[in-house]
Parts: sequence; C-alpha cells; structure tokens
Amino acid sequence: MSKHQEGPAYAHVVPVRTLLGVFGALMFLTVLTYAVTYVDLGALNIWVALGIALVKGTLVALVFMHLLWDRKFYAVVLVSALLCVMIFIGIALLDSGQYQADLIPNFAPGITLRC
Amino acid sequence: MSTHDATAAPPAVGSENYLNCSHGFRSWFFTLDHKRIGVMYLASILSFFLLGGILALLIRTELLTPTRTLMSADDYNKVFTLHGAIMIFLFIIPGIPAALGNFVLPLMLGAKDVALPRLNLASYHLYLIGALIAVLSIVQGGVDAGWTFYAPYSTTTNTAVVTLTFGVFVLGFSSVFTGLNFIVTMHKMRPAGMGWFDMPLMLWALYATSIIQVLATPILGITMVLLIVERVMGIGIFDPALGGDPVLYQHFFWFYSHPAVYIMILPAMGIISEVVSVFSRKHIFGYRAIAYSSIAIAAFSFLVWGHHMFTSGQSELMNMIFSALTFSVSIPSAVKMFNWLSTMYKGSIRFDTPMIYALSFMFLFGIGGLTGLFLGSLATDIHLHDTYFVVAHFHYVMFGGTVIAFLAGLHYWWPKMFGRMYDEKWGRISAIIISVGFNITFFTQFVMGSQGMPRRYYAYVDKFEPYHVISSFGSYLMAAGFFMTAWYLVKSLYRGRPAPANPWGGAAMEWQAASPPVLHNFTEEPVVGDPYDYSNQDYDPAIGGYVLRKPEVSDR
Amino acid sequence: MILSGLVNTLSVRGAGVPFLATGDGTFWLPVRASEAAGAVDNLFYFIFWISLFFFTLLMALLAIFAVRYRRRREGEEPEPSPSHNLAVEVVWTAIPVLLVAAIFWFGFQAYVDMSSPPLDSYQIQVTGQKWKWTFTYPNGYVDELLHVPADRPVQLVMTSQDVIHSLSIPAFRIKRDLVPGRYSKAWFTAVRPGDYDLYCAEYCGTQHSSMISTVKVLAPEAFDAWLREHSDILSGLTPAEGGERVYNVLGCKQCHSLDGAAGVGPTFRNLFGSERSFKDGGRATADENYVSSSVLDPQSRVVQGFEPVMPTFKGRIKDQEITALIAFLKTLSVHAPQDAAPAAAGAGTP
Amino acid sequence: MSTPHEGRGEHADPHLQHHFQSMAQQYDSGKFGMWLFLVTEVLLFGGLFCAYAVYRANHPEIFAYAHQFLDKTLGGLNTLVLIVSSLTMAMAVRCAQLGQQRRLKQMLAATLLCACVFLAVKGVEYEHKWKHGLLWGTRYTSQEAAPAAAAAPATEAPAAIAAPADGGTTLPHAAAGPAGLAAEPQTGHGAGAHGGHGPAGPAPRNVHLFFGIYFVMTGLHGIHVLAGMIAIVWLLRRSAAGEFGPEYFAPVDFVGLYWHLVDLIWIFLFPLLYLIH
Repeated sequence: MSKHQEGPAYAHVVPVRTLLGVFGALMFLTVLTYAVTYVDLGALNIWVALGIALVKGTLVALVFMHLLWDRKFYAVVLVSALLCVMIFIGIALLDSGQYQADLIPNFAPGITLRC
Repeated sequence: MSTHDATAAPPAVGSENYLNCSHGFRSWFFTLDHKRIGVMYLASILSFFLLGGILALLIRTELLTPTRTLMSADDYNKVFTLHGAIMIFLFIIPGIPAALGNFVLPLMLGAKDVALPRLNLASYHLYLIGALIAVLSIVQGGVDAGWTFYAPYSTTTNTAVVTLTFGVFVLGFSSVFTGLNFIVTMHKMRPAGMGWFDMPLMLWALYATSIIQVLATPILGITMVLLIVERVMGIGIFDPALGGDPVLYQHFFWFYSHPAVYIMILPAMGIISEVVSVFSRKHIFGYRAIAYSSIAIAAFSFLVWGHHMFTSGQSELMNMIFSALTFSVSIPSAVKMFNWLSTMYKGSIRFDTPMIYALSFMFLFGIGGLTGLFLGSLATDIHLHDTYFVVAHFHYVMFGGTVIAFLAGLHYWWPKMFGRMYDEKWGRISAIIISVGFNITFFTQFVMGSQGMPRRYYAYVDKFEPYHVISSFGSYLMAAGFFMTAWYLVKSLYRGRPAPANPWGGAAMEWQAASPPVLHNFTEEPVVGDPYDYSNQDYDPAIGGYVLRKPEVSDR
Repeated sequence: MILSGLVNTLSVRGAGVPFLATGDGTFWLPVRASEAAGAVDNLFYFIFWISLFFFTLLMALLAIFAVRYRRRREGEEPEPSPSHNLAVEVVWTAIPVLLVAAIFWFGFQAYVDMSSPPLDSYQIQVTGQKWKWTFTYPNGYVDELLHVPADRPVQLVMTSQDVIHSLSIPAFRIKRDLVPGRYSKAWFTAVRPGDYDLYCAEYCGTQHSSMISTVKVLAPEAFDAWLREHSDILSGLTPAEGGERVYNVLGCKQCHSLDGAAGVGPTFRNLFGSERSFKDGGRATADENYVSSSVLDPQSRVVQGFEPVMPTFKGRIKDQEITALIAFLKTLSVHAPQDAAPAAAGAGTP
Repeated sequence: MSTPHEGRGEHADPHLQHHFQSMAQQYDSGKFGMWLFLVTEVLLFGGLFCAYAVYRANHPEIFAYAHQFLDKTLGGLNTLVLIVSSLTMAMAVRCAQLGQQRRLKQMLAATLLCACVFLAVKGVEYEHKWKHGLLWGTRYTSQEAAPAAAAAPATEAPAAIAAPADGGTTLPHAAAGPAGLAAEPQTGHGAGAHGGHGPAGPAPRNVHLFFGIYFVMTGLHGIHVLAGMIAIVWLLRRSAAGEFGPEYFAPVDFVGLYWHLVDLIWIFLFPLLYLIH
C-alpha cells in the first residue's frame, strides 16, 4: 500500500464534509443549550439540557469516534458501561431519596459556624 | 524483590525454554513474556500471602484469650485492617487471574502471548508500585480503618489511611489493565477453528472475571479518590459533619467490592471445571450451562451490592430489592456445583493433589455458598450481620473457595510452569491438613457468630473463649499445612522429577506445549480440538504422562 | 402460605430436638428473648435444614462417586456417559430457584414485621459515641445500661455523635447502625426478664470491643418502679449538688464550661448575676428568671457572640431541677449572694 | 524494548508485533483495548456523576443557589473550545490515515492549542473562586454566601432572629426525631440572613458541597485534559519523525478516541454544573 488518498485497508476514513457537518451541529447545539437556560421551563430545564447533551454526545461518539463505521461490538461495550453507570446512579438515587426523612436537620455545623 | 526467587529456579532438564532463554534481573523485570510476568506475579502474590498469613496468625493468637494476649487494641485493629487489605487487594484479587491466568491464558488459546504484552508488563509494575505503597502504610504506623474504610471513621482516624487507599487506587489500575488485556486477548487471539464455545471453561471464567474487573474497578478508583480528597482537603462528600452522606460511601464501596468477590471466585470456579474434568477423565458435564453461569454471575454481581448494607441505614425498599436480587446470584453457583458432580459420575477418577483440592473446594464452597442463604435472607441477616458468621462465611467462600482452587490450579499447572513434578505424597497430605485445619478454624466461627460474637473485636465476652481457642488452633494446623506446601514446592524446583508435557492427561492446548514452554509457547502449531475430549491420548508409563495419539490428530 | 405453615410445624414439632429453636439457647442460637426472635429462629432453622439436606446429599454423592469411580489402574478409561442432559439441568436449576424464592419470602415477611413498630411503642433514645452507649428515657433520665419493660413494644431512636456504630442485641435478634447525622430506628418486644449482652457491631476504633452494654429486661411493674426511682436525680442531694448533677447528666456540660472558657455556649463561671447583652441589642441581668427562660426557651434571647443552637429543654427538665441548677450556678458566680451551700463550691475551679 | 521479531512473509511491517498475524489484528486489538479503557473512564466519571445526582436530587437548593457563582459564559466558551479541539483531533486522525504529514502536525498542534486555551480559561475560573473563598468543605470561606454568622452581629442583627422560616424551606424534610437529640428546626440559625449582596436569595446550608463536587469533577476532568496534552505532544514528536501513515496510524486514532471522550464528558459536565435552573 502506498501513500495514496485511499487510506488504510482496515479502517474507515471519515470525509471532511461529515466532520465539518457534525462540528457545525455541535456548535449550534451548544449555543442552543446556552440559550435555553434563559427560558424558565421549571423542572424540564435539566431534562432539556441533558437531552441536548445526549444528542451532542451521540454525535461525537458516532462520527468523531467512528462508532458508526466500526465494529458494532464497541458500541455494545460503551452502552453496557453506560447501563452500568445508570444502574449505579439509579439505585443510589432511589435509596438516598428514601432515607432523607431520617436525616437530622442542621446536623452539620459545617461552614455556617466557622466564618 | 521476590522476582529473584523465580529466577533462582533452575532450568528444567532439556532444551531451551522461557525460564532459561535469557538471564539477569532486567530480562525478568522488563520482560514482555506473559509466562515470566505470570511467574513474577506468582512470586509477588505469594510473598504477600505469607505476610497476610502472618498477620492472620497474629489475630488468631491475640484472640486466644478474652483480653490482651500479645498486643494492644490499636495494634490489633491495625493488624486486622492490614490482614484484610493485603489478602484482598494484594493476594486474592490478582491471585488467580494475574498469576495463573497470565501464565495459562495464551497457552490455552494456543497464542504466543496476550494481545497487549506491554500493557501486561505495565499492569505488573503498577501492581508492584501499588503494593509497595500499600505496605508503606505499615511503616507509617499502620492503618486502623478496616479494609472497608467506612466513612466517617476512615476520614477522621489519624492513621495512614491515605497511603493505603492510594495504594489500593494504583492496584485498581493494575487490575483493570489485566482484565482489559484478557478480554482483548480472548476476542482477538483465538485461533482459527476455536469458537467461543470451544474455549476451555477456565477462559470463560477469566472472561467473566475480566468483565467485572473492567466495569467495577473504576468505581473503586473514584471511591478511593474521593476518600483521599476527603481526608486531604476536607471536601465533605462522605463526612456527615460537613453535610456529607456516609451511607453513600458504602454504596460506592460495595458497588465495586461486591462484584470484586466474583473477581475472586469466578476464576476459581474455572480452575475447578478444568481439574474435575481432567482428573475424572471425562468430558465436563453441561459445558454451556457452566459457561453461561459464569457470565450470569458476572452480570448479577452488579445488582446485589446492597446486601452488605441491610443494617446500615439503607432504606427498607432497597433492602428488599437487594435481598431478592441476591438470591438470584446463588442459582448459577449451584448449577456449577451440580455440573462438577455430574462430571465425576461414571468417570475414571484419579486423586492427585489438584483433585484433592478440587474435592476440598466442593466441600468448603458448598458450605460457604449455603451459609450465604442465611445472609441473603433479610430477617436472619439482621441477626448475623457483622458477626463472626459473616467472617466464617466469606472465609469459606474466599479461602475455602478461591485459595483452595488457587492451590488446585497451582499444583495442576506447576509442572507446566517449572517443568518439575512436586512430591505427590506430601501434596496430598498437606492438602488434607489445610482442609482440616481450615474447617476447624472457621466452622467454629459460624457457631460463635450465630451466637452473637461481633467481628473486629479485640476483647470479647468470656463465653466465646472456647470457640476462639479451637479456631486459633485450627489456624496453626492450617499454617503448618501451608509451610509443608511451600517446602515441597520449593524442593521440587531443585529436586523434582522432570515433568512430561502432559502429566495429567489434559486436553486443553496448554498441555501441547513443552513443560516448561519455550519463549513463544509452541514449537509447532498447536492442534485445536475439544478441550474436554480425552479420547485421542494415551498414557505412556515411560514418561509418566499422556501423549496425543498421532494418527488421529487430524480430527479438525 | 403452605410453606409458612410448614415452617411453623417444623419449629413446633422441633421443640424437643436440640437443634431446633426453643426459648433457651441452642447450639446455634443464643437465648430467645424477644418476640421477633421466634420468626428469625424459625427462618434460621428452615434454611439450616434445607442447607443441611442438600449439603449432605451432594457430599454423599461426591463420596460415592469418588469411591465408586476411582481409577484403579493408570490408563483406565471411563465408561461412556452423556456430557449434557437438558431435562436434568432444567430440573436442578428450577428446584433451587423455588427454594431461594421461599427463603426470600420468609425473610422478607419477618423483616417487614421487624421494621414496623406499633404506634404505641415505648420510645428510648440511644446515642452512640466513642465508646459508650447513652440511653435517654422519655422523662429525660439518662443511663448507660438499657433497661426495658417486658411484653411492651420498645422503639429505639438512635443516632451517633461521631462515627458509625451499630447496636446489636443477639438475644433479641436485632441490629441497626447508628449513623451520625441521622436517626435510625429499631424496635422489639422483650419477652424474658433477664440480662442480655448489647454490642457495638460496627467497627468504631480503639475501644470498639469495649463498647458493650447490658440490656436489663424487667417485668413491667419493676421497670416502672426502677424508672421512678432513678429519674429522681435530685434525691438525697443538696440543691447545689443536685444542680451539678443536672449539669452533668442533661448535657449542659457539652457546651457550657465551668472554667470561664467560652464553648459553643457561654461559660457558667460567673454567669449568675452578671449583665448579659443580646444579639438583638437588649440587655438583662442573669437572675433566676433569666436562667429559667434560657433553659426552656433558649431562642428567645441569644447572647451576643453566640449562635442560636441550644435546644429547648422544655419537657425534659423538671422545675426542681431548674431550681437546683440555679443553686449550682450561684456557687460558681462572684456576682451571686454567697448564701448557697458551699458543698459544690470547689467544683468549678479548673 | 521491542519484542523479538519473526518475519512473517512479505507483509511484515516494522510495527507489527511478533504475536500478531497481521496489522489488522494488531490494530483491532489495540482499538478494542482502547475502547475498554474508555469504558473504565466512563465508569470513573460515572461515580462522580452519581455523587452529583444524589446531592442534587436531595439538596436542590444548594445547587440552585451555588451554580450562580459559576460563569456560564466562560463555561460555554470552554465547551466551544473543546468542540473545536475535537474537530481538529478527528481531522488529525483522518490526516494520519491518509498520510498527510504536514496537515497531521498542524491539526495536532491546533488540538494542543485548544487544550491550552481550555486550561487557561479553567484557571481563570478557579482563580476567581479561590479569591472569593468559594471552595470545598472546610475551605469554604465565602463572605458572599456566608449566612448571618459572620455578617449579622456587625450589621443586621435582627435578620438573624427572623431566620426560622427560611431555614424551614431550604432544609431537607425534617425527621420527627425526639426533642433534644438535635437542635429543633427553629434553630436553623442564620440560614436566611446573608448580607444581601449575594447573587439571589438566601444561602442554604452546606453550599460548600456543590463546590466540592464542582472541583472534584472539573479537577479530574482537567487532569484528563492534561494527560491528553501529554499524549498529543508524544504524537507530535512521533509525527515529526514521519512515523504515521496509512499502514500505521493506530496511536493517533487511539489518542483521538481518548480526546473525544474527554470532550464528551465535558459536554455533560457543562450543563450539569453551569446551566442549572
């Protein structure tokens, strides 16, 4: 194999146009998520922000990280890791929410006393 | 350090092999050869096993009397903390995968090395660095937080917690790299003709282990980071005095440390699957069931950590969910047990040392597993939690399970590793001594635990004295067994009969390599076949081992 | 339901069998001194017998196979037998599934009972600290031993002052962690008068193993009599001595020093009769009324330089105790007319 | 340090390690290993996201109050900078694959530059917080966020007494605990009475928890950026030697994967820390 424009035999070369397209989308979404904070959607705000982040993350993973063209198994690996994190966060949240009522209010003297 | 012991081993009789192909400290310490790395791991973990074992004997001796026997309460607390931390993080977690696994995994695949040899070496160096940092904490006066480092005790005690936890953090990296390497190796290095379900079950077990190592260990890493940051900078995440949540620490810790239990036991089950089949000279029963159960255990292991927290302040809802999930993990273990037993049925069973250990494993792990039912069940766990019942249970699983299986594997692959046979008679005797000593030590602890004796007690109520005395004497017997083992194994390195390539009649590919193997493992391309099919080999009394029946070799 | 019936039968029938649960201790379990202990013990023995049965079965098979199929000479090959059998494998997966489901269910049921205290439970507050237990009764009496009435549900409301401790009473089969910064609860109904061990089960440092106390279960009348007698903390003491006792027992000393050093709250030295200035700009002389209102309603006037952190003692302190405390304060102060008994005068000097 | 070589036919590449059959197998192994490593990174940060989620869910008032001290615009700027760096990194991988040596070096240098800008902006933010004592746990000394304790005695004493109502709203649901073991709710001292010059509303208790999480999350992320920069410098040195081309570009690809992951984590950190409502 010589140094022609065709690239290696065992990996996909992403066209510049695709990269720029994704880049543009990411920029737009960043501005969007910034702008949305000026609109008060109540509890929805965090979900909108996370939703946009998820779209951005997916774009990065699929295109910049080549998941779209690579072995599907890498995607499986990534998704199972995310699943694992979600189980962890989900259960920790579920549990800590349950025992909030047992907390002693004002227990931590914390910083309010020291300064 | 201890790597020199391994270099001291004389080359086996015969031609060049991985032990004698190059010499000197550098040729070992910077080797990329998985076999040498495995041997260095072996030497290191055995040194730490000795250290942890001495600490265990100190604990048992201190507990001979209800009050002070030979050390102060503070020293005792440090000793049991270090015993736990060293045994868990320095010995038992890397024990089977990193030492034995590193040696046999590529051989069993018929490969020349693991996929990422440099990472493998880095993993060993990280292990050594982490271990030295952890041991440095002894020099700094020891740590008294318990190996679980529960906040806020660990964040407020004035002992060397940071050093030990940083050591554990580094060791975590070592463990991740080993697991990662194994997964890649099994995916990418399987020879043509070996599908997933043609792999020896040891490899399935290592695969499941590696999944847990990769997915769970980072959480330990971040837990240790948070603990260190908490101590050094007072960040307040786990310290209730700063508004933090100490129960959250336990979630963090057990999210790793429960799956870690399966990092310890899964490869042990892999070894037993190999040994039982080979020494029964019969195809393993229910291959797929055992393979799937390994993966099932790995998957379930992430869902049950809360059963360490039934009395901790975890909500009742979570207690119930975790109790239900906990029982699910007992099923695959039971299935494996039935499969091993069925493998022996109508076999042709040979009672060499590895098989004695395998039988001992089935006995001890049976008790360990069944006593887990008491602890998974909510109402009984409330009574038994944090008592010696728990101590006995996890020693039955971790020691009676993992360590016994480790010894089975060590004896099973010893001829392959060093090209020498050990003294079979002494092997059997010490296997029996260790098992008997173990039962005396820990079975009594079940009784005193269910009677209410809390764990981690320096002094105790007089009524528990007889139990403790029996337990301590059991531990001395066990120690005697271990010294006996060390003695005949070391002796075998110098005086042992040269080992044939296949002394036990194993059908997996590692037995096609010479004993000990050459640098790149195989002199000729190994034959891929069913790892549990013993029909194409014959016993050759002249060499004391099995040889492939040549004409029938080309079955693939 | 059928299974729970089975459990009951087992435990009733087993009354004479040494391994089965009775009120007295057995080889496995300690004396059974609470109502919940019965359910726990039944479950324990349910699991125990199941485990023993299967363990014996497996080990017997192991031994039989080991003997029957041992290799008699080298090179001997086994007789052919199948390497898998779906039906058998399904069966030996299904049976353990059913058994553990049953075990879970019983454990779950007993646990639900153990974690739902009756509404009329007698409440005792428990505080753990390195390395002692403090039990506070509803009338404010504090003790280091746990006295409880028999045959009456008792709820422990627990917290820790430093690290995690765990209250464990093996005879009652209960255990519960005391976590700093939160309340945890446990309850039981003691059924057998007597003394039982109470341990700290969560490792808490140097004297962890000395953090042992005793539960004294008293018959209900005996308990009432005991509490009446002991909660009169002033009996047989002069007012100033009594005040000092109040100071020590009710927790004043945690925040108020006697040596003149400001703690969380102002020192008691030379407090009585002195001029106090408050955060809201007001001033007052520390007289009897001032002391009394400071104890009962500490938030109403906060002394300058201090935080409004003091809890109210309303309902926890009796009028005579306040009087005794005032008498004690007088002995500590140069501003007070020295008419108090000199008995405790030296107590405050560093 | 390289392993002994055995020639494997005419295709043997100097970069092919002895135990692999082909470059494709070697590349696949490395890439798979890299992905598994990324998984561990995801889980490492997953732990922090868990801590974040638990505290945010249980003490929303702390987050709602404290995030106002973060500069949304600087955070947004940093997000854009990282996205640019991600693009240049992706381009670098492409250039390596195609053997465009000059552009490869340019792209790597651009990525490195973006990383420097990112850290510089981060530094500005940290410095601001340091100056105002908006730090973690025991180091938290902010006057702005400090409740009555410090300011009240001198200036607005009456405000402190009026605290209970505010204390009630900002505190987690109080347990019906027995009297006396802990301070009763009315002792929610000073919670509501900050000096009046903070961003908005009263400071809740334990604001430092937010800054603890903020510093650990962004700090760990910053360390990852630093590690990425070291890796890029290493790539630059190797690409200067012209080592990469269509047949061997794995290191660029793997560092690229790592760099994108660092970017990806920031994509989540940014809204969670800066854009709280």
